[in-house]
Amino acid sequence: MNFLNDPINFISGWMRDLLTGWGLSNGLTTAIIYFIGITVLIIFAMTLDIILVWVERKVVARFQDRLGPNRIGPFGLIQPFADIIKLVIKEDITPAGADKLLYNLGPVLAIASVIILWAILPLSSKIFGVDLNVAVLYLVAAGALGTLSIIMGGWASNNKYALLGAFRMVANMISYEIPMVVVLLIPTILANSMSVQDITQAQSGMWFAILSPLALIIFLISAIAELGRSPFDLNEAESEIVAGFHIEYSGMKFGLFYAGELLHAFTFGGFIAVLFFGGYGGFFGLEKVGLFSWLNNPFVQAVVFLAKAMFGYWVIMWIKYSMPRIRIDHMLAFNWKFLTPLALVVLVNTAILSKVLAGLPNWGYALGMFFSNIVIGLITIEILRAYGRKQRKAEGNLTLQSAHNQEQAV
Amino acid sequence: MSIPLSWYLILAAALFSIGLFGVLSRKNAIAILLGVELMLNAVNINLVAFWRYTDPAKMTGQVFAIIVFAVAAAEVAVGLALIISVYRRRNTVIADEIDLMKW
Amino acid sequence: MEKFIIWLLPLPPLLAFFGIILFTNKRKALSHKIAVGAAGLSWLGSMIIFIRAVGVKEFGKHIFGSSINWLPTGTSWLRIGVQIDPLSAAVIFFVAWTVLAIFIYSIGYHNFGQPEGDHDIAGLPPHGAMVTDRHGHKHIVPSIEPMYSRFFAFISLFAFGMYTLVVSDNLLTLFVGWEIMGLCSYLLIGFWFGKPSARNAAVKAFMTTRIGDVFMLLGIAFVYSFTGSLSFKDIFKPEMLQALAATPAFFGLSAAGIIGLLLFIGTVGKSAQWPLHVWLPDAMEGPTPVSAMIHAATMVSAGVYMVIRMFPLISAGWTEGMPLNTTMSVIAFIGAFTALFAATIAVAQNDIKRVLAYSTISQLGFMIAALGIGAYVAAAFHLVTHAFFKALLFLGSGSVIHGMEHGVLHTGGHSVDPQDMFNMGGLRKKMPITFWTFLIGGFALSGFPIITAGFWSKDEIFAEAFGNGHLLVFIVLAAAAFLTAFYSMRQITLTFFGEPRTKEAAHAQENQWTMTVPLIILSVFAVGYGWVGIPEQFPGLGGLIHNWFHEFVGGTLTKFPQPVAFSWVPLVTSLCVALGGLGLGWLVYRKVQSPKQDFMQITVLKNKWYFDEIYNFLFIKPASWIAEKFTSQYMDQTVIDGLLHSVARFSLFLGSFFRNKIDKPIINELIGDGTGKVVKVSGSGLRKIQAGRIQYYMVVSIAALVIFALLYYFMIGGM
Amino acid sequence: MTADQIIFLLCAMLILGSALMVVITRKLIHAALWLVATLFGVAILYAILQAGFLAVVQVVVYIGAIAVLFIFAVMLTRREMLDKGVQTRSTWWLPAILGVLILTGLVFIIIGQPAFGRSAGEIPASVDTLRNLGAALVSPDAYVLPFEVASILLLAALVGAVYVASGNKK
Repeated sequence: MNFLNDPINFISGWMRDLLTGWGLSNGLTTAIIYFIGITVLIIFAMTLDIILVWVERKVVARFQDRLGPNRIGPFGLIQPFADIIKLVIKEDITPAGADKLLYNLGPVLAIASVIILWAILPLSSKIFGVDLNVAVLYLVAAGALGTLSIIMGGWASNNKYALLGAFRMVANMISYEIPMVVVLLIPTILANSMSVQDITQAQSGMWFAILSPLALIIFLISAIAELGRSPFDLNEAESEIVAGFHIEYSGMKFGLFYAGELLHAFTFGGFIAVLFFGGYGGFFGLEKVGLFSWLNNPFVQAVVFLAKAMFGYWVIMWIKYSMPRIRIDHMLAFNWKFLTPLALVVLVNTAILSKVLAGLPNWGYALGMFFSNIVIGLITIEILRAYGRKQRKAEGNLTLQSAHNQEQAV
Repeated sequence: MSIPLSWYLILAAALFSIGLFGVLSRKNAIAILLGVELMLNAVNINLVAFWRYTDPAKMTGQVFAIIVFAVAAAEVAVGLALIISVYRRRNTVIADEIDLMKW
Repeated sequence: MEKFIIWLLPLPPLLAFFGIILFTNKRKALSHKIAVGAAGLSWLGSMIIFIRAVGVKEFGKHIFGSSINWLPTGTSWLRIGVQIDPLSAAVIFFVAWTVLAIFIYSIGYHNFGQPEGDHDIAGLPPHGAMVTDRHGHKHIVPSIEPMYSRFFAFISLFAFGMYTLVVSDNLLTLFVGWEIMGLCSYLLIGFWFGKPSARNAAVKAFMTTRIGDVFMLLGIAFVYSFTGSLSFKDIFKPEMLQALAATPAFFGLSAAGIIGLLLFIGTVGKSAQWPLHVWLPDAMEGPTPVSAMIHAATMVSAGVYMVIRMFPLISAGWTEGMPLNTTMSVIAFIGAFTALFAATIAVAQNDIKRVLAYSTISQLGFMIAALGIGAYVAAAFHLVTHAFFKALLFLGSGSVIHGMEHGVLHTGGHSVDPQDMFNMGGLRKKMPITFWTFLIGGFALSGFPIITAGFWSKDEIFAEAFGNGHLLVFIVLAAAAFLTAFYSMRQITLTFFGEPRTKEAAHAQENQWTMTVPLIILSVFAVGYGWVGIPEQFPGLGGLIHNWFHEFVGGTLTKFPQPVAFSWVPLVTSLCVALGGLGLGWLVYRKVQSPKQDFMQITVLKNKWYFDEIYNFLFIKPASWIAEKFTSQYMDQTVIDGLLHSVARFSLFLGSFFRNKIDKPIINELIGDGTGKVVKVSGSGLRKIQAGRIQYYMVVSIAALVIFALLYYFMIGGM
Repeated sequence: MTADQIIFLLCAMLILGSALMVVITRKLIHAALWLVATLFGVAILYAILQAGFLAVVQVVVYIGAIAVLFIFAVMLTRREMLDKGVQTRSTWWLPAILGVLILTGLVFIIIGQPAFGRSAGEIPASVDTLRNLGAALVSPDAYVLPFEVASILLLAALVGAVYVASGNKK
């Protein structure tokens, strides 16, 4: 087990020998090693975050048909640092009557809830925080922390708009958690385990996205809602409640929120990759082939994973900057009346088929699952169109009616 | 695992009595529910501790804990709904003021 | 056959009474026809019975009689029945005749056929009616009695009473008849209840007779308790009489003596003997036929009849010639004394009817005295003869008064009293029939020798008294006889002889036939009946007519009473006494015109020896004192009312005590409000527990839990 | 004192301390947030007890849902004077005494029982608690019935809460 194929264990083993050598008790050494590991992971995440700031601004510009930051440093690479310095320099104002403790705790929790996620993010088969057997649930749990941070932020800033924004954001996140959890069950069923590593291994044959594309779509939508971005980013809706819950925050606290949000987006991109696009593996059996055995190298797997994650992140940004904002009651209605039932149907369908089609060879199994999803999709579209037609007819004769009335009135 | 079972039980007992104190001494109805939550968690600790220290193979303790989760969630949901509807009608959540069946 | 008729004898008058009262009291003619008819029927029945009885030989032995069970008294029955023996036959004879005569007489007396009175009101004697005759003259005519039929109803009831008394075979129905007659005397004396004097007289009569009746009832009760039966057959059994005479009772008298005395007191009351005589003179307030029938013929004689009937009981243990036993001596004394006493008062009376009343009392005294000395037959004989001539005298005085009223109406002088003899005088020319019948009656009363019946019966009594050696009684009776003769002659001369002293007397007229015919009938008997009882040894007439009466009536006794030996002394005394009295009376009163000239008006006698005042003083005043002062004032108001008031006050006090001391403070405050307060306090206290504070409940329950745990731990032993 | 004992004690202090703060702090929001801290402590405890699934479920269910509900409830029933006055009832000392008594009683009992003294046995590697738990929850002979009943209970609570809280103004 050398550095290349199992870096973490290698390093931890080395460190353990070092510390025990220094006469520390066994428990203490493991504690220190764990500590060091965690700090390294966090530092990696934060640096990634800075890069993301730049990526975000560049990609958004490209979407909006503009260049994006290119003044500071080549291609504006230094722009993030400039932003950070700007935020740091800004005066840190705490509103009067604000709940000091909560006000400061808000942004910290925001970042914390994201970094916690990185514990289970499988960079590669060897490089990962911890292989929890309940990783999928852990993902949802982390979401809960996010909610708390938003509530604290909204509440503590003693500002009606902040509170309202927080309320809406929380309502939104909680309601979209339901379809997300249901949909998360599908990879669990397919991989027969909630551990992220198992799921990735399971996808080496066939990506889950192919087995249940609908699950992917629903997960994507609920993830975006969870992040509070683009179609669902009502908290920053300038037109409605100025800047949402972090209205009173300025300076580095706002920076933390902003960074937290970006990292959160990227992390969800990563999870989409892990759950549906095979994560660091998923080469359709390619890595077993001798030629491509280097694909099993942890670092290569890490690069593959990060690429997929970036692709996921890109998709999220793509949706963010191209979709108009949805009204809060439409959003909630969409979730409860459309998304949750659809998710349940897909779950049931996957559960049943996974047992029924178990006997088939791999491609037959995949084909059956794929087609079932297509069928469900078509049916839902049909229902939607019927519903829409009825709605339009009702509005239609309404308008006819009103016109008619006006004639008579005249 | 050199932590004796009694530690967990004592911890649970302490948490339980704190919860009890909370329930009995707080004026606000929601604070009472907080207290109840604490007591339920104390019970859960006991359950899991017993599961862990007696026979990890048999999942009785954990299943019971999950059931307690469900019940606690239901209880809080309904409790808070009631409190909110009382508040909406009586503009108060002080437990002592909600002492009449009809208003 | 006779038994059947005897039962029916009393019935007609009773039916007449009910008929008049219930149906015909509106129609006067019909009611008097019914009454007279009923009296006639009873008269016919009694005549049949009398003839039958006389026809029977030795009638004393087998008398007509029948009795029935009436009241169940435990094992045996009280038997009542009817019986006619020689005594009752003789009595029924004169009763029938007098009742019929008086019924007919009262038709005329009450002016039947006269017009209604102008302003007559029921309850007062009629005042006459204004009539205009053919020639247009207006003059007042006597008016008919407003309560005409009521009068006939009462006298029919009286007749029923008399018949039941005479006919009954036991003391009970005798007493029933006795009481009915008492009632009728009250009703008839108080007939004109409008007059206060009539009302008082009625009450007085009723009260005094009632006193006598009470003692009589005691006697009857004594007899019943002793013998167990009331019928005469049982009482007069020889062995029963011996037992009665033998057993000693109170006051040293034998049972028979006591019973005799008690029954005799009844007679004293009824026949107005000395102590209880006061009611008879006042009874004159009633109409004259009433006085005649009740206070002369029947009722008063009923008393004597009862004593004669009870003679065997009274003389139980006495045989002829023996000295009188105490009862008989008492009777004799009272009889003789009453005779003399009443005679003295009669002499001083001015009212024609009062004179006759006192003469009745004295003649009854004669009979009682005769019985007292054992002259059983003489008493019965005098009873019968006296009934006839006294009825005659009363009816005569009635027609005289009626005539005088006629005169008063005629002259209009209402102040003149038609009954006062000194307003009369010289009526012999105006009323010849009345004069002659009244003359016969008067001579019979005073015992005018040979002709009148009165002489024979009185002579019998003198003979018996002298013969049996009761000289004191003989002398007293002789004096009474002399006075009787004197006042009867006074009466006759004042009313009929001389000249009319007032205008009213001048206008007096003879009455119609309904009043004069009865007078004539009775005068015939007043004379004729005497000859039936002439003693055998009487010089001259002795043997002519067999002494039927003695032989017939004597039969009622078990031992036939021997007639006393004849002696001259009683005969001579009765002759000179009668003639002396009459002559003196005529001589004295020929000239007398006004009461002042009448020297006999001795105040003592006039005021009836002040007996009324004495009784008033002795009995009435104390009685009223007792009534007003003692009972009403003292007993009633102070004691009883006081008691009641104190009870009332006490109860008031009690009530207020309970209210203020017990009810309000204790029950209301302590218990009522107290419990209320306790409940309120405890309630408010306890309410806190249930005040809806959830945490309070939880604390309490957990505290209990902890305590029990501790208890369990410490008490029952540690874990 | 081994490492895990230290961790346990730290975790116990975290739990008890935040529990006390939940009960004592005046502002209700702080109480709710302290509750979150307690729940987080309990989650860690479950982790120590190697009940990973329960720990995460604790976080998801309790912190994610129930704590948020609490905070929502607190905000919905906001009224100015609410946090001003003394938050505890006037007779708070009675429950305190009761609590202490119960605590001492329980502790006394726990210490008294020798059986509670033993330390935990190692979980054999073969035993996969999560799988066993899953199986136990749905296998008919184990706890499928309570599981279903719990689901019905949750449904009923859901409907009930919505109905009551919506304050339908009919």
